[in-house]
Parts: sequence; structure tokens; C-alpha cells
Amino acid sequence: MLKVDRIQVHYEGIPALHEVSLEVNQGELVVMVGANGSGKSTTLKAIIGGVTPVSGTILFNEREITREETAKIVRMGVVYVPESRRIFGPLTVEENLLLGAFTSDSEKEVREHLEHVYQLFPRLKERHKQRGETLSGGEQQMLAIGRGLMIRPKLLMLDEPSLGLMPKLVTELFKTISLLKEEGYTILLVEQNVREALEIADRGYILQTGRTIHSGKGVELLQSDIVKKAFLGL
Amino acid sequence: MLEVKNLVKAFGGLVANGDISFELQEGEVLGLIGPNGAGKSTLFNCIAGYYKPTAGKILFEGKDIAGWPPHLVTREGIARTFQGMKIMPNLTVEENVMIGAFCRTNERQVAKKEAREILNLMGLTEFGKELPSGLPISVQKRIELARAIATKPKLLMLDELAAGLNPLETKEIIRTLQRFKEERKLTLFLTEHVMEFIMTISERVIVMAAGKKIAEGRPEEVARQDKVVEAYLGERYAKGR
Amino acid sequence: MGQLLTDIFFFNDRPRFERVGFLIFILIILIFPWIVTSAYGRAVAIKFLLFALFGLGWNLIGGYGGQVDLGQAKNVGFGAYATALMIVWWKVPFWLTIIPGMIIAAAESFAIAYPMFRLKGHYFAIATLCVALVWKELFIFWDWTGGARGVEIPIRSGADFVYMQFNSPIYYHYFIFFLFLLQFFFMNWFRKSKLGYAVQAVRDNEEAAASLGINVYRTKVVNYTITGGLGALGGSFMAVYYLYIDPDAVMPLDLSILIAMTVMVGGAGSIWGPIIGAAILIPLDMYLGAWLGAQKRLGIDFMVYAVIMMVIAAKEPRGIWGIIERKIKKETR
Amino acid sequence: MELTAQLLVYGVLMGLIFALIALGLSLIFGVMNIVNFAHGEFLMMGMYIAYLLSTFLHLDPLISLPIAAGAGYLLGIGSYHILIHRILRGPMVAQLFGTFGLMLFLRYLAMYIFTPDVRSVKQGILVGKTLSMGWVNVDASKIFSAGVCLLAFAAIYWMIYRTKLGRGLRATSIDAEAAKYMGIDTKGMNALAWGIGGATVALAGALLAHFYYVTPTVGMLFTLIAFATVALGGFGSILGAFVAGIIIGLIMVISGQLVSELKFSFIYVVYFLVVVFRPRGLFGW
Amino acid sequence: AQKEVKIGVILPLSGPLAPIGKSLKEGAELAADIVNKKYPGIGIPIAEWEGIPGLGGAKIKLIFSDSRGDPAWGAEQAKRLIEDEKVVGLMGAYQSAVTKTASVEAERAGIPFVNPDSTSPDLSKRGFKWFWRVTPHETWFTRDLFDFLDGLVAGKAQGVKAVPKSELEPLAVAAENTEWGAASLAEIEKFAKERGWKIAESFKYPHKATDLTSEARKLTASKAPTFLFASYVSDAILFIKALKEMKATPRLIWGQNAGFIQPDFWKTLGADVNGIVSRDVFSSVLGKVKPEADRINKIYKERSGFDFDGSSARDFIGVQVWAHALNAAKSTDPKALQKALNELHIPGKELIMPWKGVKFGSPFPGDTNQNELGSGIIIQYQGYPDGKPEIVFPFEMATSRLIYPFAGWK
Ligand SMILES: Nc1ncnc2c1ncn2[C@@H]1O[C@H](COP(=O)(O)OP(=O)(O)OP(=O)(O)O)[C@@H](O)[C@H]1O
Ligand SMILES: Nc1ncnc2c1ncn2[C@@H]1O[C@H](COP(=O)(O)OP(=O)(O)OP(=O)(O)O)[C@@H](O)[C@H]1O
Ligand SMILES: [Mg+2]
Ligand SMILES: [Mg+2]
Repeated sequence: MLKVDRIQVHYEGIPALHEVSLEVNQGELVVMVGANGSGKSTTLKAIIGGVTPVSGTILFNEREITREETAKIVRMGVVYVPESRRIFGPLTVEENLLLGAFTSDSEKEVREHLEHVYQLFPRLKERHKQRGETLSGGEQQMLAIGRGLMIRPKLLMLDEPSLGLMPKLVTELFKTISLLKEEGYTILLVEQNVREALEIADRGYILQTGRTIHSGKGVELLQSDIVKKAFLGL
Repeated sequence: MLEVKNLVKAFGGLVANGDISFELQEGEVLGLIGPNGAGKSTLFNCIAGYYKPTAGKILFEGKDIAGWPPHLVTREGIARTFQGMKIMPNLTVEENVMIGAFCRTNERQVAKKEAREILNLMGLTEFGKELPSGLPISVQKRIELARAIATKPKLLMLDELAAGLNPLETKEIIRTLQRFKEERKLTLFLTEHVMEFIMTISERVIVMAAGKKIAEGRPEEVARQDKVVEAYLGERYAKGR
Repeated sequence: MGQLLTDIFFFNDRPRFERVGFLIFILIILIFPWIVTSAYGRAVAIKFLLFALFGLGWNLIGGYGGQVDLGQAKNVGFGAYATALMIVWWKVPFWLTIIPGMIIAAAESFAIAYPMFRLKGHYFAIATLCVALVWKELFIFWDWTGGARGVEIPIRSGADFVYMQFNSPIYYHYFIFFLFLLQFFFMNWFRKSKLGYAVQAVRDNEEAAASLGINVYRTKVVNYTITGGLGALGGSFMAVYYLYIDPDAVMPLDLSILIAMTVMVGGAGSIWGPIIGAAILIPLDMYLGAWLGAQKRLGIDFMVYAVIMMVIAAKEPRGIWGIIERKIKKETR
Repeated sequence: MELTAQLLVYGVLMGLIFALIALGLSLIFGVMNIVNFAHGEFLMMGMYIAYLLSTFLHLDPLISLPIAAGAGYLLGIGSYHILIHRILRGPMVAQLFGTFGLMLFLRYLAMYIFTPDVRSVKQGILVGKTLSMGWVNVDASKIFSAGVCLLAFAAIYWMIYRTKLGRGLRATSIDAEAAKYMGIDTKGMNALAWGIGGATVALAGALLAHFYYVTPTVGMLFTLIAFATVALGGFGSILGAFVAGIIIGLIMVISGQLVSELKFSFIYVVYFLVVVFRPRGLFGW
Repeated sequence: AQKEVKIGVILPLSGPLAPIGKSLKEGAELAADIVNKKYPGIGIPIAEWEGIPGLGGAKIKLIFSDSRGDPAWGAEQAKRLIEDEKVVGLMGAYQSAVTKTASVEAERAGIPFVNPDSTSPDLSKRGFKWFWRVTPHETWFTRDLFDFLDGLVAGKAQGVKAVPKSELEPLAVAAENTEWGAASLAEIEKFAKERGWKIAESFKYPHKATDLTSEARKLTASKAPTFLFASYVSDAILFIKALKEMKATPRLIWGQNAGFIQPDFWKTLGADVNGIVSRDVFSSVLGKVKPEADRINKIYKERSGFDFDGSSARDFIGVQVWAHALNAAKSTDPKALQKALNELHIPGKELIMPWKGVKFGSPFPGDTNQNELGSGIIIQYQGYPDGKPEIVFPFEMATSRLIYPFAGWK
């Protein structure tokens, strides 16, 4: 479904990604792990069109989207929940969620998804009239994820969704993600909770200074020396 | 050293901190945990002067600093870092830290020396002349920490310093912190959702939920309490322990 | 003391090419009136130095402080009026009028700074613009300032160092260059001072600055006050240079905008920015006006100027200094 | 008493025009946080269109309203695509500078083409007609303009707050990058904001041409008032622009009676006072 | 090669006053052309010249410079013209504020500045040695106004019965808040006091206003029958439109030149200008009493499409003064020119203006180098849109009957 082939990305002439390749197949949950600054977020941004690779290609459903506009890519069914959350501060929680469904044309579906999100995060329902910027850090994270679930994306990309969530919610989050996968969502996940993420992942990629240096089945990776040493500090 | 008495902070109708009281001894490491939205950052903000408490007292070394503006609180000796960093993007890393050091000196040379020393201790010397915006989050977090330490605080408050770091990086930052704590005789007050961090470093933990303090004690004890598990930690941790 | 002098006069924290560049610049300005004999060329150089001086002052709030102030003309006006009125009323020597002018401008800035700094961004920009326009209208309205009829300083013949009136532009050249250097070295000290760093910290992130013990509000107010005082210096010069001032001439919106633009074109927040900006904009404006103005069809000079402005804003929003710095960085890498 | 009532009428009628002029500025600011110094020049273009159509094609200025609006829309979109999107990434000063350049360019382009002469629309059903309503005589075209202003405001308000397109615009205005992730074509939204901004101000220009003169330098007078209007109402707020426009119209007539010489000062002082107590204007968030 | 004499002309060619600057420039250009080429049959000496006879037929070359309406800019342009363009003298600069700074440069450099077009009384009271003003100034014009008013009361106006003073009193005055407007207002107030005319309302308003409804209402509310204005063209238009909107019924509307005599004024307002009077220095109908003026007007109209008016006439005469001075000096040496200008006497018949001539002296207390033979006229718009500005004052020079009272707007 998604095929990233040796992309290279620069920020103002300074390379952030040297050579990143990865693949996500229909229905899969793929996890990307890597140290801080290894280029995980940049990879997701390149896919969604937030930054443009200087070389390499990105294919989505056989179509090249390397240089496509973000809005078009989103309309093709790719949803991205950014690391920095990017809540629309002055808008209410509910307005934020409705914006998540901007590309959807069916009023009914939007209502359904809204209910679904409120079920997933009752906290949001409680606060649905509060302005986004006054939510606590964790609440904002829930809102960001909820907003990503307001349409049924072909590919859901989550960038460190557990950031700032309390342990209980982190556990729940991973449950939710597995649940979504079971529902048939295709998910590309970036996580620092390496262990939990790899446990539920089908496959994983390891990034190091802008390169995909390793890939494999989720559980296998978890056992591998690289992961143990570099991420878990065992 | 720090004594919070019956602190209340309300936003309109929403009570983010309802009657919080606790004490913090010199040299202690106190952890603060609690569900998202429990009011931890609000409490930090009240102490550091970013919010004016609705009611209650905040005694720091005997002085009631409740309602003081942030810069005076810092000058009294309380430094903080922010949840979601606030780095000064157009100043170099060294200048970021220098500005912290200026809190205690008027001499540029002194501030510069101090900044270099702290950067060196943190292993950040190589980034000194760079602008912080392009640096990885883990580095930015350390810069923020360095900057706070440069103000020569007695009490250092850290709001989710380890968020976004992987377990290895978390371990590193714990080590750095502990070193500074020893060398500079810091008292630490921190909040964190990463249990590996908070449970390792804290000597005592306060648990908040829905704006109230619900538990207090040594980390292992607190983590065993049912209400904490239920409100905050979740089953995974319950099982784990 | 030694440290203070070093901080004022030295650039040892800056790369070598900057120090060399500055020396060359000083040399050029020193010999300029001897190699350029065109009166207009000399007038351009004087106006360039005047606007470089204005730019250096405005850079304090606009560059280091990151606040867009569109009202600097009011301070220019205070300086110009202080000098002109004191000379006309009481025959006070020029040099004794500078400080009162700066004090008046600083005091006014200080007084309005408190309400002003409740505002941010565009609200602040428009408020500064409004305050300056109100002053301008008041100066037109009042009779004691000469109202719309302005103030004329009587001509003196020969070279008069008490009232700073000269027949030859060469004197004015060195006179404004002297004022420019005063301000320049002040800025050189400022950018390295504790206050200078505080101002920049506040610009970058107010909350973080406060957490480091910086009194955000006070920093802004002090900065704004100094900016006001510095603006008046150039105003005093204008009074004895043109010998006639009126509110439309010394406190119009166009002047505020031009001052801000020189800084922006050169590169805000750098000590070289205002100089580079003035070196580009002033000659450009003046020569376009001389060559293309007063044609059969009017407006070409402004159109060319406008296009150049738009291109700079689009291509190099961080100013010419940004380009130079990047080039040098690349070469040294 | 009669005088007061008359002044109120004149003030409100003029205020509505100010409001319509400010509307586009507010909208553009709201969506992309940029102050457009060339706004008054867009107005001037609208006025020239009404003038040209009336003088050379003998079209009633009423007919030129939609044409002016259309041309204003194109001018707005054109400015966006040629200049504005390039200066958006820069700091605020650079943006001011860029639009200031645009202002100078349009103004002197008009001077080049039309010479500095003062012109005005002379024919039209409403031009120069005065309506007598007992105690007050009012130019018929001012009443008509007021009606058009109300309609335009209602339409834009509805669009921004009641339609999905409007929600997209608002999202873009808050965080363009995040809006992109929602699948919103933010470039399109920006261009749209400029288009609507240009259209409304050109429409105001065509209305103004009924009772106002046209010259290449006419824009700046209105730009400054529009700035004060928008800031007073709160940047980005439609309702704010509306209310502030009327307030400013009223201040103008009242101060015109008191100390005419200082009438702009009255506006600026009111702005200053309001904003000191409400730092984001009357209706700003 | 042809000998040339360069004269620098500083005018407001861009900015809000550009419309007037354009008229001034065209007037000067025509005069230079008439000096340089033979225009037989006009009836004034310079038309017979081909270049300046006293300088061996040297041609006048005008070097224009835009003042942008900015005193500082004007001063810089003056410097450029003086030293870089090496002009023998300067002319301009319309706005008194610009004239002030630009003439300082001429004074310092010691070259002549001939000012045909600024009317602030201050200018000729500075005791400059290198500054000569050709046009009458505001004091004069205001005296004319009150002579006119007193004349009406005395029944001197052709075809109008003596008007009781109570019918014209009190006066209401609106002046723009510029150097010129302020000076005008001050003069009007001074003369009103001297001549015993009551003023019901007088105020300054911000020039280049967006709206003058309130100010117009203030005038009508004063119930004064006579409205006096000192306004540039855009404000003049707004005032008249607003008064019309309010169906105001003054008996007399008088404008202090400037906006009220610009072609844009009557072109914009059309028939609404009928009956309005304005002070001026020239009218195309002068031809009726001064045939030379008519001939000039014809040529001018061919070149620019408009009638010759007060603005173009003033810079025309400026160039004419320059030509005569150069001719008399027989040299371009500043000292010689200074002497020539000081001693210059052009008799009225050699001018197209209805003046007694040009001769510099001290007509009012404090004046130096001020033309003492100039005078103003008052014109009235009659029969527009196709009409002419008819001369109604001086009464003996009137080209048409005064329409009084003002008939109101349809
Ligand atoms: N806007 C930017 N400008 C300049 N450099 C950047 C920018 N964003 C990221 N970088 C650089 O690109 C590299 C990759 O960053 P990226 O954010 O993709 O890493 P990451 O793996 O997501 O890290 P993290 O765990 O911190 O989120 C880093 O070295 C970073 O310094
Ligand atoms: N300025 C504000 N206005 C209104 N409500 C606010 C404001 N700031 C915080 N709140 C609310 O107060 C509650 C406590 O917020 P706080 O940021 O203190 O939580 P927290 O414990 O730090 O959570 P997290 O762990 O997610 O960061 C939240 O429900 C939040 O929505
Ligand atoms: Mg990342
Ligand atoms: Mg928090």
C-alpha cells in the first residue's frame, strides 16, 4: 500500500534523512523506532507532503505522491497525527474533531465517528465545549488522536501518540491501536515506548541517523540485540 | 524548604487544584504523578508564578511567594522547565544558557563562563554555537535543563522532562540530574508520566487526581495503592509489580 | 572599566570578515566627501548615515526586541522640535538641546509603554502607529509648536559649531557620522550587555525568559524607552540640517515605515543590518527619484522602488545580512 | 436634537462603508496573520473601475458593482499568487514591507495610467440624488450603499461560521500546517481569503465612487482607518469589523463637531483605550 | 552649440498635490517654449524672443524635480539642482513648507530662488537675499476678499444692488490644517477683526479627509450666510458635495484659490460649481480685458487640453520673470542676477496677468523682495459645465455680472 523508497530529506541544506525505505501493506501495523533525531517524524512528514524529499520516491497505492500537496494526500486517505499535536487552540474540542472529518462528505458518517471517538476518550466528551488550548497536555494528545480517527483513513500515521499520556492511558492507547488494527485499519506508528509498540506490531523498522538500518517482525525485533542495547538500555 | 498550604486554583468554574497541601524538604526529590488533567502543571505554574492561586499559601524558605511574578520566584531560587519545551530559537545554545546565568550576575564574562561549564558538564559543548531549533528533542530538553540550572536554583521543578525520550535517553538524563543534584545541592520537584523515570529518582511521591491530592508516600508504597493503580497506573503496572 | 571599553569599542566576538568589513566601511565614510564631489551624492551619504542612525535605534525594539514599532517618527519629531524650539526660543546651543530632546522622547515612550505592552503583534504595531499619528496631529493643532506652519531656524553664515550650521555639506557629513558612531558604539555595548540578552530572550519566548528571572514587562519598557531616546538624536540633527521642520516633515507615518524598512532590508536583530539596509534603500530611493521622477508620466520611480521592495520581501525576508551570513558560513564550512 | 439625530445618521452610514472596507482586511488578517498595506489601493482600484465603466461605457455605477467585485476578487487572488504567498514565511516586518511595496506599486501604477487628476462618477440613477426624510437629507447612494454593506456582512458571516468552507478558513487561520493535515487545501483557502477580501473592498470602492472622488492617492486615507477599524474590532473578527466600523463612523462625525482638526486622533485614542483594556480588540479571541 | 540657461524647478509632482503640480509644470513649460521660440502676435515681449536676447539667444532649459511634497526631499533636490545640474537659479516649490527648505539651500549657495507660487506670508519676511516672490501672498488675497465683501455692501458689484451687511454676516470659515491653511485662516480672522466682520464659526480640519459631512454640517449649523474655504481640491469637492447633500443654502461661497480653481474641481462637480466664487490670479476670460491672455490660453489649451488657470499662470510668470532677469543681467553670474532681480521692473502690459507689473519691494510691513505690483482677482463659476470662470473682482475688471445670492443646488 505504502512504499517509501530511499528518500533523502534536507532541512535548509542539512540532511535529516539520508536513505529511508519502508513498506506498509494493507491491514498491517508497522512501527518505526529510533533514537531522538533519527528522522522518524521527518519520514512521516515526507509521506504526508509536509517536506519534500530531494531524492527517492514515495508510492501510495501504486501512485507516486513524492511531490504531491498535503491536502491531496490526505484526500487519498492518509491521515497524520503529528507529534506536536497541533490542536486548533481557539476552537472547541468538538470543532477540532469535526475538522478531522473535513474531507468527509457524509454528515451521517461524521456523527458516527464522533460518537466513536467520544467512546474511546470520554474525557473529550466531557470537555467538548472547552477551547482546545486550555486542555491539559494529555487531553490534547487524546484530542489529536481522536481527530485522526474522524474519518476512516486508508493509512493512519501516528507520531508518538503516547507522549505525555499517563501510564494507564498508554496501556489503553496500545489496546486501542491493536483494536483498530483488528478493525482493519492500516497503521504506521512511531513510538518511544519501544517495548509496548513492538509487542503489538506486525513489523518494525529501526532508524538511525536518517537511515533505515534494520527491519523485521515486531516480536523478533524486540528480541534483537540492537533494540535491547540501543533503546531499552538492557 | 517549600510548603504549600491549602492551595486552590480555579479556572472559572473548573477547579484545577482543590486544596492541595504538602511539604518539601531541602535536598529531597519529590515526584508528582496523576492522571492527565489532574492539575499537576497547574500546580507547577502556581508555584512558579505563572498562575495566581485562587487561595492558599506557598511558603518558600518561610516567605509566602503565592502570587509573585515568575521572575521574582526564579530569583528567590526556584527554577523550572516546561511541559512542551520553550527554547529561545534565535539565540545559540550557549546564549540560551547564558541568559539563565545572568540571573545571578551582571557580568557577561561570568555568565559565559558559567554557561560553558554547565554545557560541558551536560556534554553539550559541541552544540554551543548552534541554534537550538534544528537539534533533536533530547538535546533541546537538556538545554532547557542546563538553562534552568544556570539560574543557580535551590529548588528545581521539572515538568515532564523525559516525555519523548526513549528508555536509554531517559536513563542518561536521570544520571545527569543526579549528578547535578549532588554537586549543586538541588532540591527536585518533578512530574512525569514515565514511571521508569519518576519511580527511580523520587524519594517520595505525591499522587493527584482531579485536582486533589489522593496519596503520598514512598514510590513503591504509592504504586501499590489500589486507588493509584486504578486512577493512574492501570492494570499493566499492577500486574508488573 | 577596561572591560567596559572593550565591550564598547571591540568586536572580538564577531568573525574576522565583519571586523575587516567595518574598518573598510569607516574608511570609506571618512574619505567619501573627498572622492565624491557631487552635491547630491554627498546629500545621499548624509541621509544614508542619518537613516543608518535611525535604523540602529529602531533595531533595538524592532530587531532585538522583535516588536514591530511603526511609530518611531514621533521620537524623531520630539528630538527635532526640542532642538528647533530651544534654539528659536532661547538660543540654546545645539549641543545642549540633544539631551533634553532624548529625555523628552524617552519619557514619553516610558509613559505610554505600560499600557502599550499589554498588546502584542499587530495590535502593538497599530497602536504605535496610532500614538505617533496622534502626536503628529497634536503638533499640528498646537500653536506653541508653530502648528502646521512649523519652526524655522534662522540661517547663520559660515561654519558655526555652536548651532551646528555650515555652508558646506562636508561638515554635516562628519557631524552626522560622529552621531552615528556614538550610537553605533552604544549598540555594540548594548547587544553584549545583560539587558541586550534579556531583550532577545523576551523576544524569543516570554515565558521562558520569565522563568530565568527576567522581568519581561520591565525589559520591554526599558527597551522601548531607550529606543525612543535614540530616535530623538537623529531628529535633532534634522532640525539643524534642514533648518525648517513641521509635523508633516519630521513625524509622518512614511518616516516610521522607512526606518523600519531599512532595518528589515538589512536584517533585523544584527548590528550591521540597519547600516546595510540604509545603504541600499536610501541611495536607491534618492537616485530613482532624481533620475525617474518628474517625467512626463509620473510614478515610474516609485514603481521601480516598489518592485525592488517586493522582491526583497519575497526572496530574502530575513534581510540582506541573512544572505551574507549564510554565504560566509558556507565558505568556511 | 435635530443636529444630533442627523449626525447619527451620517455617522452610521459612513461607518457602514468603513466597515465594509475593513471587512476584507480583517478576513485576510484572520486567515493568514498578515496586515495588508495595499488594502486602500484595492479600494482605489474598485473606484477606478466604477469610474472607467461609467465614463467610457456609460454603465450605471450600480451595474459596475458586481464587475468591480469580480475584478477585486481577481486582484486579490492575483496578489496572493504573485506576491503574498512568497512573503508569508517571512517575519512580520517583512510582510508589512512586502505589502507596502504592493501598495506603492498599485498607487503609482494608477498614477502612471490615470495621471494624478481627480475624477468622479457623474452619471447614475443614484448619483447626486438626495433623499429628504423630514429632518435629515441624505445622499440616496449612501443609503443604498449601507444596504449593500449589510448584505455583504450577512453573506460573509454566514459563509465563515455556518459553512464547511468557513470552518476550513478558520482552521487555516489558526494553524495552517495542521489544517493541511486535515486535508484542507490551505493555499486555496489563503487565495480565497484574498479573493473575498479584494472583492469586498472593491465593492466598497464602487459604492464609494457614487459620492466620493477618485485619485491614485486616495487609498492611504482609508487604509489607516481600516487598520484602526479592524484592530478595534479585533483582528479576524467579522462582527468586530462591523461594530468597529460604525463606532468609527460615529466618532468621526462627533469629533468633527468638537475639534475637527483632531478627529483622527479621537479614533486612535479610542482604539488605544479599548485595546489597553481588551488587548485583542472588542471581539477578538 | 546652442547656449542654454538651466533653471531648476521644484514642484510637487507626486503625492496628494500632484494634480496641481501638473498644472504648474505645464505653465512653466509653455513659458519656456514661448521664450525660446518665436510666437508672433501674442503681444508680450518674450513671445518675440528666440532665446534670451541679452544672453545672445541662449535658450531656457527647465530642469524639473519632484518635491514629493516633502520639505527634506525638496531641500535635497535643491542641492542637486544647484551643484550637480549647475542651474543658474531655482523656481518653485508651491507648498510653502517645501519652499522654505529649498530656498535655504539657494540662500546658502548664493543663487537666486524665484518663487511664483507659494502664498504663505512668512516666506517674504525672512530677510533672505536670494529669494524673490512674484505672486501676491495671503495677506493680499485676504484683503481682496474683504474689499470684495465691503464692495458688495457698498453696492459696487455690477448688477447687484447694495447688499445689507446683515445678509452676509456672520462668516463661517473652514481651513485645512496645513501651513497654508493655517496662514489663510489667521489672515481671515485678522482682517475680519480689522474690517468689522463677525465670524460665527471658524475651524481647521484635517486635510485629505475621508469624510467631511460633519464639518459641512457644522458650517450649516452656524447659520452663517457666507462660507469661506481654504482647501485643496479633494477636500473642496467633499465639502461642496456634503453641502449639496444637506441642501445647504448659503448666500455666498468663497474659496481661497488652491482646490477651488483646479480643473478637477469643476470637472468633478460639473454644474454644482455654478455661483461659487474663488480668489485667483488668472482666468481664461481675462482675454476679454487682456487679449494677450486669450492668445496664451489658446496655445495652452492646444497643448494640454485645459484652459490656462491660476496655477499654470503662476509658474508661467515665474519663468517670465527669470527670462527678464537674465535678459537684464546679460550674464548668469549670481551677483549680476541678484542685482537684476532687485532692480527688475516688468510693466503690467508685458504680462498676461492682470497686474500692474513685477517689481520687488516691501508692500506689507516686514516683506522683502516681494512683488509689490501684483494683485488678485476673484472669479465666479458661471454657466458650467460649459462655462468659464468669470471675473467679478476687481469690480472694474469684471467680465460678467456677479450672480448673487448663491442659487443653491438642484
Ligand atoms: N524544522 C527543522 N529544521 C531543521 N532541522 C530539523 C527540523 N526538524 C527536524 N530537524 C532535524 O532533522 C533530524 C530528524 O528529526 P526528526 O524530528 O525527524 O527526528 P525523530 O526521529 O522524529 O526524533 P524525535 O524522537 O525527537 O521526535 C534531526 O536531527 C533534527 O535535528
Ligand atoms: N487556562 C486554563 N483555562 C481553563 N482550564 C484550564 C486552563 N489550564 C488548565 N486547565 C484545565 O485544568 C486541568 C488541569 O490541567 P493541568 O495542565 O494542570 O493538568 P496536568 O495534570 O498537568 O495534566 P498532563 O499530565 O496531561 O499534563 C485540565 O483539565 C485543564 O483542561
Ligand atoms: Mg519525532
Ligand atoms: Mg501537565
